[in-house]
Amino acid sequence: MDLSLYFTRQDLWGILPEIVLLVGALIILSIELFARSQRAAMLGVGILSLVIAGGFASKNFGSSFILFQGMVTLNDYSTFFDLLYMTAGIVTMVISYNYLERKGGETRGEYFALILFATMGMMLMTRGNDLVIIFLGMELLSLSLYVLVGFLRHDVFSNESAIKYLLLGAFATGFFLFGAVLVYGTTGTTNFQHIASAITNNEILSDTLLSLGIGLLLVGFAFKVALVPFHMWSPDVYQGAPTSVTAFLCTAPKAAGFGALLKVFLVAFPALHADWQDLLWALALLTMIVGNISALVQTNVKRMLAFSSVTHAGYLCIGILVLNEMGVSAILFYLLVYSVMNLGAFGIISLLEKEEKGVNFKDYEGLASKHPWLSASLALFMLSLAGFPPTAGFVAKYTLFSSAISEGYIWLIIIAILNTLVSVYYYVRLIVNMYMRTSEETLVPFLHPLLSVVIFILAISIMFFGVLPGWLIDTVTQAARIYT
Amino acid sequence: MTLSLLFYIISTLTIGSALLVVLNRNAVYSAVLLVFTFFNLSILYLLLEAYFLAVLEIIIYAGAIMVLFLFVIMLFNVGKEQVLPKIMSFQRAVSLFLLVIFFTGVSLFTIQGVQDLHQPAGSASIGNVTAIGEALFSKYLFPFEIASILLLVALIGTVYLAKRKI
Amino acid sequence: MDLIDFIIICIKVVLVFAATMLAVMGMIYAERRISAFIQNRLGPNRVGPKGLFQPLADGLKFLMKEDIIPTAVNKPLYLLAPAMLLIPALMTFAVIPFGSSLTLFGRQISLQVANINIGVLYILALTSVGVYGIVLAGWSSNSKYPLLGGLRSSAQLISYELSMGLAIVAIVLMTGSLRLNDIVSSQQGHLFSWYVFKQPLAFLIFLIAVYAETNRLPFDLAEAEQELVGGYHTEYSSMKFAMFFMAEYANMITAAAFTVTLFFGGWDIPFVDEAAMGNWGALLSGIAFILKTAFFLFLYIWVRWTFPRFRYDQLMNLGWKVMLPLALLNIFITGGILTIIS
Amino acid sequence: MGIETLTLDRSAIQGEEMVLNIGPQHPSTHGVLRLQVVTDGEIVTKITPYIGYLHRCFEKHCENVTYEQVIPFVDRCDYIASMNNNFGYAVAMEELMGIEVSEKVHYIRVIVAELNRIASHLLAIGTFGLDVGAFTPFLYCFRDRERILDLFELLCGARLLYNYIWVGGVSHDFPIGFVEKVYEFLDYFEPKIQEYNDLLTFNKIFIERTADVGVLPADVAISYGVSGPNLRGSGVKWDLRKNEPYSIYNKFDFDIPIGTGAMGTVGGCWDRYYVRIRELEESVKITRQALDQIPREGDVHAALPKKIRPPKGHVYSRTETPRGDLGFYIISDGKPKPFRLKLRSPAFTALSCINEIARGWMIADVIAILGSLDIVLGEIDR
Amino acid sequence: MVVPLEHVIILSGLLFSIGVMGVLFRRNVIIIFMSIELMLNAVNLALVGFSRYHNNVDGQVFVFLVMTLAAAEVSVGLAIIVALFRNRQTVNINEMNLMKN
Repeated sequence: MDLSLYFTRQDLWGILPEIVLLVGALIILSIELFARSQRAAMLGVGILSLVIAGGFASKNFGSSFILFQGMVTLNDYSTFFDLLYMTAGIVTMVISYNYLERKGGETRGEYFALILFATMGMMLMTRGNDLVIIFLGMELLSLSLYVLVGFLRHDVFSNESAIKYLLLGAFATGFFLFGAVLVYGTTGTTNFQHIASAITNNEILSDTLLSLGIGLLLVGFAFKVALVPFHMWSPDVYQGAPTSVTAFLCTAPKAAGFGALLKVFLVAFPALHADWQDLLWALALLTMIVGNISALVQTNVKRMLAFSSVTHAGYLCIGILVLNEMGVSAILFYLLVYSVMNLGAFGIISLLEKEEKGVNFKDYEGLASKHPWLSASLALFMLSLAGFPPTAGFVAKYTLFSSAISEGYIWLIIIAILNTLVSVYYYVRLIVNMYMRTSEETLVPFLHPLLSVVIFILAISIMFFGVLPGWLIDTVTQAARIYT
Repeated sequence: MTLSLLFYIISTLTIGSALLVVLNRNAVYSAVLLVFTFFNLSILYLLLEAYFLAVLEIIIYAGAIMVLFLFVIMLFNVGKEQVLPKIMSFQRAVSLFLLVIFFTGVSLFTIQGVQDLHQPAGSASIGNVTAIGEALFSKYLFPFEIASILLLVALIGTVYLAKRKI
Repeated sequence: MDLIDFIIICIKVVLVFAATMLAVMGMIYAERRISAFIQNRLGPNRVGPKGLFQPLADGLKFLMKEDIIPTAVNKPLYLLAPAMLLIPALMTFAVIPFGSSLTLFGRQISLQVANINIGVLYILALTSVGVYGIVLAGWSSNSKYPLLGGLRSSAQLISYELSMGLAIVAIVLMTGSLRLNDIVSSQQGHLFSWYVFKQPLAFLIFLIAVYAETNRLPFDLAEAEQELVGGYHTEYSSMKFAMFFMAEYANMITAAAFTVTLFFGGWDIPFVDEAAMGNWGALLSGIAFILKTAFFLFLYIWVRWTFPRFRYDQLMNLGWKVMLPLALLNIFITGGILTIIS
Repeated sequence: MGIETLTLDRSAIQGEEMVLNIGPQHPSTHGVLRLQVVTDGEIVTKITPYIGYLHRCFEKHCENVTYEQVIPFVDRCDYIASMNNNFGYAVAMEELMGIEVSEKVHYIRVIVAELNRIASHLLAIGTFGLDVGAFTPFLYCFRDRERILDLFELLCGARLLYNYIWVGGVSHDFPIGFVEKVYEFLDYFEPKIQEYNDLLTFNKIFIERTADVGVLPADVAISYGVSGPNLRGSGVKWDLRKNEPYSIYNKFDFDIPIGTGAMGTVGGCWDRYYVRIRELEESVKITRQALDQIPREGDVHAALPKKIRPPKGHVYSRTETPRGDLGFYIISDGKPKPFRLKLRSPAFTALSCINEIARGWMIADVIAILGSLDIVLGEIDR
Repeated sequence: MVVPLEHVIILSGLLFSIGVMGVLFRRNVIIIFMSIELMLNAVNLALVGFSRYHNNVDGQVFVFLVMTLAAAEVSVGLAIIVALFRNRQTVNINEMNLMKN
C-alpha cells in the first residue's frame, strides 16, 4: 500500500496550524514535566504557538484547498473561524495568567496545553468536511473543556460543573452520533459533498430516517451551543467553572458550534432547508425568550452572562434560519463581536474575582469611583452586549435582524427586538451598581500590564467595529460567500 | 436460518439486559449486566460479520471501560442507590416526547419497506482486520491521528484530575 | 460443514478440555513436588505411587468440604464469580495450535480447535475478561481483604495487559498476521527463526507481563496471603475455592502454551520437516509442544518458590515506567528494521 | 509528627479512608496481635496495635510462686528464645542474692544462649522473608533451626520451653558428646549463612521491598526505647553484651554489627534484617570461642541454694536477648516468693514505634515492617 | 445470515432509547454514565448494520473511532467523578445543586 497517495505534501501544509498547536502543547507539557511552575514560559509558548498557527492559517486567506480526499476543506470560512478561535485562545491565556492562584488552584502546564488542544478541536470542527472529522473535533474540544471546567480540582463548584458538563456533553454526543449514523446509513457516506449529491440525486435509503438523523444532529448541536430546551447545563457550568475558562467556554466553542452547524446545513443539507425551517424558528424564539427571562432574575453576574449568552444563541439561530449570504455573513460578524464582548466582560470579572468574592451584582457597588477605567470598559462591554449604538454589538444585531427582515421573518424580529429591550435591564443593572451605588468595601482588581493592554484592545475594537464596521463586514462577506 | 434465529435470540437478550442495566438499583449489578450486554453486542457483530469489531468490543468495552467503572464503584462503595426517581420534570417530559418522536420515526422507516442485509457473494471482507487496517491508514489516516490526540488529551486530563499529588 | 467435520470438532473440543483439566491436575502435583524439592522437603508421597494421586485426593477433599456462603455476601455475584474466572481460562486454549496436521482416513485434521484469523486478539480479549471473576469475587465477598485484592488485581491486569499486547504487536508486525497458525509457520525451519531470537526484548516483556497476568509470584498481589490473607478468595471455600485454583492453573497452562506459540516456534521442532513425516510428524510435533510448554510451567514453579513479592506501587511502576516504554521502543525498533529491510 | 499533622491528614482524605483490622487471625501478625490500620486506598495513615490476646498475668503469677518456680513462666514469655529469658532471670536473681556461679556454668549459659539466639534469628529471618512473599528461605531457616532444637532436645529434653538455666546454675551438665555435636553444627551452619544471602538478602526484589521502607531513625529509636537488633539496625552501636557485659561476655572477641544503610536508608527494614544475619556470624564466633575455652570439670549446681530466700531489697538487671534489652525488676521482701516482679519487654517497645515508622507506607509495607521488628507476642502480652 | 436491516436499526434504536431513559431517570452519576455508554453502543450497532448494508468499510472505521472516544470519555469522566467524590462524597445528581440560587 502506498501511503503517499493518501498523504501528500499539500495535506501537510494544510494542517500545519494543527501541528504547530500540537507541538506547542507538547513543549508546554515538557516544561511542566522538567521545570516545574514556569508559568511565564508556558504562557509564552502557548501564545507563541497560537500566533504562529494563526500566521500559517491566515496564509491561506483567499484561497481554498481540499485535503485528505475531502476530509478537510480550507477556505476563507474556515480561516475566519481559525483566527477567531486563536484570538479567543490568546485572550483566555492572558486573563488566566494567575487567575487560578487567586482561586486557590495552581496554573499548570496542562491548562495551557488543553486550551491549545481545544483550539485544535474547534479548528477541526469548522475545517472538517466530513461528519467523522466534525465528530472528532467536537470531542477533542469537549474533552479538553471537561477538564478545563473542572480544573480547580479542589473546588466543589468546579467539580460539580465539570460533572454536569461532562454528562450532558456526553449525552449530546450520543445524539449527535446517532444523527450522524442515520445520515451515513441513509446516504452511505459521511462526506458532506457526497451526502448533498446523494440527497439531490435522491439516492437515499429512507426520508424518515434522514430527517430523523438531521433532527438528532440538530439536537446534538443544540446541546453544544446551548439552545433552549437543551441549555440547562450552561448556567451551572458557566458559574462553576473558573472564570477564565468560562470566558473561553462561552465564546470560541460557541462560535465553533455555530460554525460547524452552519457548515453542515450549508454544505450537506442545503436541499432540505425548508424541512427544518419551522423547527429552527421555534428554537430561536424559545431560546431568546427563556434566556432573557431567566437572566432577569439572576444575582450572580456569571450566571446572568450565561443566560445572556443563551439569549445571544437565540439571536444567532435567526441567522441560520435566513441562511443566505447576508445571513451567514451576519452570523460571522455577530460571532466575532459577541466573542470580543464576552471575553472582555468575563476577563474583567476574572480580574475582580478573589476567592469567594466578585461574582455577585452587589460586589460591584461603588467600583467606578475606585477604578474608573476598568468600570468604563466593563460598562462598554455591557452596553455592547445590550446592543447600544455606537458599539459593535449594535452593528451586529442590526445586520443580523436586517438580513432576517429581508427574508420576511418580521414577527420573529419584532420579538427579538422586544427581547433586546428587555435585556437592557440586566446589563444596565450592573452599570448602575458600579456608578450609582457606593459601598465601603470595593473589589480590588488584579492588574498586570499585559492584562490591561488586552482589555484595552478588546474595548477599543468594540468601539472600532461599532463605528467603522466596513472592513470587517467585507471580510465576513467574503468568508460567507464560499458556501452560499 | 439458524443464524437468523440466533440473531433474534441474542437481540432479545441484549434488550433485556440493557433494560435491567437501567432499572437495577445496584450499581454493581448494572455494571455486570452492561458487560453482559456488551458480550451480546459482540455476538451480534459476529453475526453481522464484523469480526474485528466484535473482538474490539470485548477488549475495549468489557476489558477496559467496564473494569474502570467497576473499579470506581468499588473504590467508593457507591453500589446502592437510595433515592427513588422523582416525578417528571419539565426537561424530562420534553426529552421523553422527543424520544417518542424518534422511535416513531424509526418505526415508520420499517413500515416503508424491508431491506435485506443479504450480501452479494465474494464481498464479505469488510469486517476483517486487513480491510479496517487499510482504511485506517489510507482514507482515514487523518481521523486516526486525531483519535490519538484525543487519547492524549484524555490521558492528560485524567492524570491531572484523579491523581492526588502531581 | 458436514457431519464428520462437526464430530471432529466436537472430539477436539472434548480432547482439549480433558487435556487441560488433566494438565491442571498434573500441574498441581508438579507444583507440590517441585516446591518440596526446592525447599528440602519431600512433598506429597503417600497417595498412590510417588503421591501421584494427590491431586485427585485434593479434588475429592474440596468436593467433600462444607460449602460455606457467608451471610453478608452478595449471593448472585458471589456464586457467579468463580465461574466467570474459570470459563475464559478454559476457553483461551481453543485457538492455540498444538501440533501440525494429522491425516486420518483421508481427512486432514489440524491439531487446533479453532483456526481463526484474529487468534491473538481473541486471546487478548479473553484475558481482559478474566479480571471480572477476580473483581467481582472481591466485591461480592463484602469483606475488606477480598475487596483490596480485587482492586489490586483489576489495576494490575489492566496495566500489564498493555505491555503484553504491545510485546505481541512486535511479533504481529513481523508475521503480518494475527492468526496463530501463521505465527507458528513463520517460525519453522532452523532454530534461529524462532521469535525468541529475533525479538528477545519482546519475549522478556511478554514473559514478565504473563506472570503478572496470571497472578503468579512475584506479582501475586491480588492474593498475597501475608498481606491480604487470601486476597479475593479469602471468603471462598469448598469447590468454589477449587474453581479459583483451577482457573489459576488453567491460565498458567494457556499462558505457557501461548508463550511457546509466540516465541518458541509452537509445535515446531527445529531442523525437522514435520509435514513430510505424516502422522508421525504430527505426533512428534505434539510432543515437542507439550515439552516446551512443560518447561515454561516448570519456570513458573521455579520462580514462584524463589522470589519475594513486589509491592503494589512497585508493580505499577514496573508496568508503566519500565515495561510500557520498553515495549513501545521495541515496536519502534521492529518497525524501523522492517521498513529498512523491505 | 504530632497529633496536629495527623488530623490535618485525615481531613484531606476524609471519605476515602477505611479501617482495616489486621489480625488477631491473620497469617502475618506473628501471633495474636490486632493492628487496627486506617488506610487511604492502600496507604496507611494510622496504625493502632491492640495487644493482650495472649495475656497470662505473668507478673501476678510470679508473685504467687517461689523464685525457682518462676523459671517456667519466664520460658513462656519469649518462647522463641527461652534460654535467653532464663538467662536474664538467673542473672537478675544472682545479682539480687549476691551469689557467684562457677566458670563452667557461665560457659554453658553463653553457649546455649548464643545457640538460642541463632535459632531465634533464623526464625526472624525466615518469617521476614515470608512476610515479603519469599516462601523458600523460611523453610531453609527452619531446616537449620531444627538442628539447634535437636541439640536442645538432647540437652534438656524440650524443644521449645527449656527450663534449663536455673538460679545459681543450670539444671544439669552437658550430656556426653554434646560439645562435639555443637562443633559439628557450627561447621555445618557457617556456610549456610551465605546461602541465605544468595537466596534472600541480596535479591533485587527483596531489597526494593525493604531497603528504604519503615525507616527508624536513631533518635526516634532511642526515644521509644527500642533495643536489640532493631536499635542496631538504626546505626546505634549498643549491645549489652559489650556495653554492660554480664556473665562472661567480656571474655569473647566479637563485633556488634550495625545498620549502615548499604542498600538504602540507615534504619530501614533491610538494615534490621541484615543486622540479624550478621549477628548469626557473631553468635557462631562466640559459641566457637566458648566451646574452645569451656572447662571440662566443674559443678553446675554449685552455687544453688536449697531454698531461695533472697534478702530484702530490689534489683534491676538487664541482658541482651535476641530481641533486645530484656530487663527484670525484682523486689524481695525476704520471703520465698517475689513481692513484685516486672519484666521490661524489648518486643513491646519495638511494637510501640510501629505507628511512627509505618505511617505513610502501604499495607504490604506494614507487614514487612512488623516482620522486621521481630516481635513475640508472648513477651508483649506476658 | 439473512436479517432485515430494519431489525438491526430497530434494535439499535431500542438500545439507544433505553440509554436515554437511563440518563433521564437515574440519579446515580455512574449509572447515568453507563447509560451513555449504552447509547454509544447503540450507535455502534447501527453503524455496523449500515456498514454491512452499504458494504463499505467506512461505518466500521467510524465504530473504531467511536470506541476510542468512549474510552477517552470514560477515563476523563471517571476522573471527574473521583475528584468530585473526594470533595463531596456523593454520586447522586440530585445532591449536586450548589449553584442554584
